Amino acid sequence: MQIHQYDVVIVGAGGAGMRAALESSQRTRTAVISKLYPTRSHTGAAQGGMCAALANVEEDNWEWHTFDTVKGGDYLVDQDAAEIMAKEAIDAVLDLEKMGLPFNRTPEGKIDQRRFGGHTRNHGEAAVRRACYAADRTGHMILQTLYQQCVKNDVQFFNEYYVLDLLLDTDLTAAKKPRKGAPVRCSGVVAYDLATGEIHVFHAKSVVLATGGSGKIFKTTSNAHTLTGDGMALALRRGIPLEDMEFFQFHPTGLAGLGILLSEAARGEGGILRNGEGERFMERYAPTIKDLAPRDIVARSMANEVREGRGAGPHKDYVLLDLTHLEPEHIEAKLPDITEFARTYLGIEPFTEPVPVYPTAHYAMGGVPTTISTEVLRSNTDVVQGLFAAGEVACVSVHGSNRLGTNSLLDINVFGRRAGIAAAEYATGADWVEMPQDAAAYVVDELERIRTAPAGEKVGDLRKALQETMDANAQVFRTAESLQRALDVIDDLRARYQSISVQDKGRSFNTDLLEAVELGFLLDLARVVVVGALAREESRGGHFREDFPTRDDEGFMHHTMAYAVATKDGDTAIRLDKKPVTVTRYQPMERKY
Amino acid sequence: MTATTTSPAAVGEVPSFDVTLRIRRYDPDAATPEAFWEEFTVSAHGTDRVLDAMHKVKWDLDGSLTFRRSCAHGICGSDAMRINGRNRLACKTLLKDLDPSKPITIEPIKGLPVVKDLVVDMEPFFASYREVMPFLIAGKNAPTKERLQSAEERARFDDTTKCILCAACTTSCPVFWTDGQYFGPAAIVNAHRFIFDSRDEGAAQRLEILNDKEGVWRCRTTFNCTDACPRGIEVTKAIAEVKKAMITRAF
Amino acid sequence: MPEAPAGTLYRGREGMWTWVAHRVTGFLIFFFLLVHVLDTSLVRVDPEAYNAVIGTYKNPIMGLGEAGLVAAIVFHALNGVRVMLVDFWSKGTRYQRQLLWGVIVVFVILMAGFLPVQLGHIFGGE
Amino acid sequence: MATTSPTLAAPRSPRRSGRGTTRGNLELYGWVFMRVSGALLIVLVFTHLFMNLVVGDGVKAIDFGFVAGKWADPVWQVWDLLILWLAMIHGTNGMRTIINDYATRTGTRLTLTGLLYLAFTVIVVLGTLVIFTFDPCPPGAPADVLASFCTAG
Ligand SMILES: Cc1cc2nc3c(=O)[nH]c(=O)nc-3n(C[C@H](O)[C@H](O)[C@H](O)COP(=O)(O)OP(=O)(O)OC[C@H]3O[C@@H](n4cnc5c(N)ncnc54)[C@H](O)[C@@H]3O)c2cc1C
Ligand code: HEM
Ligand code: SF4
Ligand code: F3S
Ligand code: FES
Repeated sequence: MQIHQYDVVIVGAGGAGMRAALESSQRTRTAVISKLYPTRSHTGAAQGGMCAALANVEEDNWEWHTFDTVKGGDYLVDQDAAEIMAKEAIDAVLDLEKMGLPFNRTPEGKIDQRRFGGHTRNHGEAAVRRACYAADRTGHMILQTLYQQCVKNDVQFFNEYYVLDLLLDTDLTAAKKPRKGAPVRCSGVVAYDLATGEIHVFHAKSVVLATGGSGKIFKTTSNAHTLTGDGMALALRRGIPLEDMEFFQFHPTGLAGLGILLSEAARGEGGILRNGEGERFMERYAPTIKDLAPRDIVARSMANEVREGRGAGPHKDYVLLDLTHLEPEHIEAKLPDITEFARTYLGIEPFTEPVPVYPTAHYAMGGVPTTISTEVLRSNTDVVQGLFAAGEVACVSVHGSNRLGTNSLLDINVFGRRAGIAAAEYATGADWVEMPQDAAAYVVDELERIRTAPAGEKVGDLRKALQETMDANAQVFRTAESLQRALDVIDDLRARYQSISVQDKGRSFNTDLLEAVELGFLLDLARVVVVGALAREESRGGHFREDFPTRDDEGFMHHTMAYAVATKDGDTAIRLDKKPVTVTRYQPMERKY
Repeated sequence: MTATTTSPAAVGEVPSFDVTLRIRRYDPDAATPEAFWEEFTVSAHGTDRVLDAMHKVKWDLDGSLTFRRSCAHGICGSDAMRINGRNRLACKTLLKDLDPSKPITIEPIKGLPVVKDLVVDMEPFFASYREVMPFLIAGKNAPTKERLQSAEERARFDDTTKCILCAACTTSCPVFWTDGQYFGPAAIVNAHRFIFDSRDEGAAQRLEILNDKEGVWRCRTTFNCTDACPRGIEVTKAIAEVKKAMITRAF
Repeated sequence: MPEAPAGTLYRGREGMWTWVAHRVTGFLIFFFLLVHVLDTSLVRVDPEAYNAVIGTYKNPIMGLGEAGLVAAIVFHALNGVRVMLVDFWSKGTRYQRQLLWGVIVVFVILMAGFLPVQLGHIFGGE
Repeated sequence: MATTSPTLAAPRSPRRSGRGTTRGNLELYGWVFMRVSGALLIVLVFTHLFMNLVVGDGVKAIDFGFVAGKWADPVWQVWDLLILWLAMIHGTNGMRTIINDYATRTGTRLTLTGLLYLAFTVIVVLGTLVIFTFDPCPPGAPADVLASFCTAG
């Protein structure tokens, strides 16, 4: 075992983690721990763009952007946070440009902008060109640019280190909670070096969680195999609540059957969705902005078309994204990568044939609750000192119940930056918190148990069962029965997980072992998602209950806070609580497009 | 209806078939670590990629099979490996394009130290990358808004911005195999991305670095890199452009 | 790095094999040049010794070797031109395969012109 | 858990100290020279081959008299001298590349390059001397091996 000491430890080297690292490494001694090489992070998969009201091509302002974000999130957005994001968006984009990000340009040489779902002029009048982009690899360019800056600033990375535990000075899972206002502090993390199998303890004054999303709880997803919600699960296990986990975004245009994403930019550039009869069905669901309605609406409309027998293909189980009316040169210039996906993976030539698409699990709106300064909350009001979170792992909440396209790349830049600054500033002023005795004991025991367990349950089997039940029962359409079914399966899987075993008994590069650990995270998170979804008896944003098909502001205009509490049998149960939504300017209205 | 949302089957009707993977394995923890070949047979569908077949092996047959992967659609650069003798991304290579009637050979990329099975030590690769100063070097007095750049200037280096640092190119280069000292195409590609960026002012320094005896002049235009690049970057062309820039500078 | 058992040969395409050929031919020509300068130097030593050595070039086996050498030089030279086009012509990298076909065609034409003459000289009787 | 002393370990990815850039444009000039000399050699070598192997009786015709006849003309003297120099520098530089590629052990590499440069010097000096000090009609040689103009003069 090795012990390291840093003022700030950042967990995750995606967009949020590296943006934070750039700020904090200039101020304090900082280490970035990532289970992947930084450039492998899933931020690199983001395609479409990053919104900011630069008004480079048409009239726009950040207030409209705030409104769109709030409305897009079906009013579950904390409006103070959304306002900050929309305001700081402009500098966030300009900062990236100054770091060298190669944005596409207008004829005058300014950063070009394009349309994206849910982004409108003057509170919903018409679609506005707000998304700054670099072809259809905006995320790739953001990730590369941030990594380049980290190279420039000599940021210290621990690559292929898995953070497996969070060290707090107070046990928050205990039945007896610390008083309101009592200080609870974070003292570091425990990590596992994949290459050697060694345990490393990082003693830190500030820890920033930036571990990204958890899409792998679903089977059909645009998310990477490594997006297993580690940061969320670590927090949950240590008694920190998770906020709004029932809200998961299903992106309308995943390649049918595969889940690989075709960016909304395809529709931003003029692509049209058609059902099996060739009808442009979005005209019925969102007469004003049609195909560019927010994702929850489009995804639901698509699923509905298929359900009502108007799907395309031999099984009528998908709809079509039609780009054939667009100029091939235009598509090639603006969407080169995603047309290649269609060609490579489905053998479809998008210039001449429509592409089969179906909703795919895409983005976790919920996550570790934070304040607008990215401090992690342990209750509705108290923070964990020295613990910060940003990016998809966090819930500020700027996305409410449904994130608008391009707002996540924005989120990671705005709040990643804030987290870096906040963590460094906290570390400068704070004293070292003593680490618990045997800081690594929990991780060491858990890993040894799994690694040496005799033949038992297989990781692949359990994960498959989990993902299938989530796709079948907790996807675009949910009901009390379907969710209960999912919960039963999950409970059963969690029991079986106790006898999990792996075949690889080695110490070096044991990915078998780590997949088993990640499966544990997925199971814990899926349970929170389903429990939250069962309790939320309304439909809002990404969460649609067929048995409660309308929004219910009386009963549910609040955030869900889910806590893991220790039970007598040594397991945990999920306890749900409410947190009020911060409303500043925009009173909830019916969401029509 | 209940919420059993239709999970779309593979597009069209592509029958499933059996495929044999012949994988080069190496376990550093074995008593006498030695590389060996092992064969696995799994059943696959029409849209399955090599990565899917490898996952079937790992998840159903042998959990100790070790390889890197993340995004599964050719964007993160984790899973470059030598498939049927050529460097490719496992997640971007469809089985049906490989003649599945014969065993598909899978080996680690060549020229970097093998850590375990298909995993190689990427540090030397990234070290070369870091050495070419792969970041924008721009004057102190930055404008308050964005720097202007015309669409043409932007297009000048578009190709090389696509790099995902997968190392498929560098480890396909016969010159790199010889002693691993050559900077390698990937580093040059990433230098190119800045050398030809109109906003950048560090071209001279980068050219100086690549003028090294292990720099661009070691390239023998064998085009393996261009053929291997999963992002379709014209790597050899980028290298040629860097060479030309150096010559113009020297004469 | 572990000494792995023989991996498969990298299945490079035209570019790689052309480079291998270029290297091998360059290597061969270099050694021939060494020998050739040495034997030619004999003219300085003794005309008869020179003629004796040169005489050996006239037997059919050496004649065939000579033909091979010419082939090597022709290929190396033509491919050298291709390499230069790849280096200096802006479209060279894109058309490197077509250029290789060009090399092969010209090579065949030149050799078709040369071989009969050479073979004629060797086997063509006194 | 075993209490290990709290060692502060260095991260696994330290920045490499650099290769120690070889300053100067040596490799660049070498590269350019390969191309320039190659272009010239095409003309020189092909003519050479053509003259020696194709015209007239080809290889059969080569003997002392043939060589003497050629080198009596200063144009061919310079011609062959150019070939000698260009081809030797071109070839030696090429061989140097090949040695550097495959001889990874320093000792082997130094030995081989040493031998290469030695061969280069010997051959170039020898060849140059031969071309310049060459006497087409060495006294005392039997008349039948000499070029026809010797007897005439
Ligand atoms: C296909 C796709 C397209 C998208 N397109 C857009 C778009 O156009 N616009 C937009 O705004 N958003 C888009 N998004 C969403 C957006 O890209 C992501 O939400 C965002 O990039 C998340 O960034 P992040 O930094 O939070 O996490 P990530 O980039 O996922 O990074 C997570 C990091 O955490 C590390 N990590 C995870 N677990 C551990 C652990 N246990 N220990 C150590 N390290 C760990 C990983 O190694 C990684 O470095 C898209 C998402 C996808 C999947
Ligand atoms: C006839 C005209 C010739 C031309 C046009 C020519 C052209 C070239 C070129 C362009 C290269 C550089 C290749 C590269 O950098 O990838 C080269 C390499 C080389 N040449 Fe020549 N050459 C010629 C004759 C010769 C001769 C006569 C010799 C032998 C003495 C020779 C030996 C070599 C060698 C050994 C190499 C190095 C090969 C390598 O590094 O792969 N060449 N040639
Ligand atoms: S240039 Fe291509 S092959 Fe090379 S590292 Fe970049 S993406 Fe991979
Ligand atoms: S494979 Fe190597 S030799 Fe040059 S063209 Fe590519 S770098
Ligand atoms: S898994 Fe990301 S490139 Fe293949």
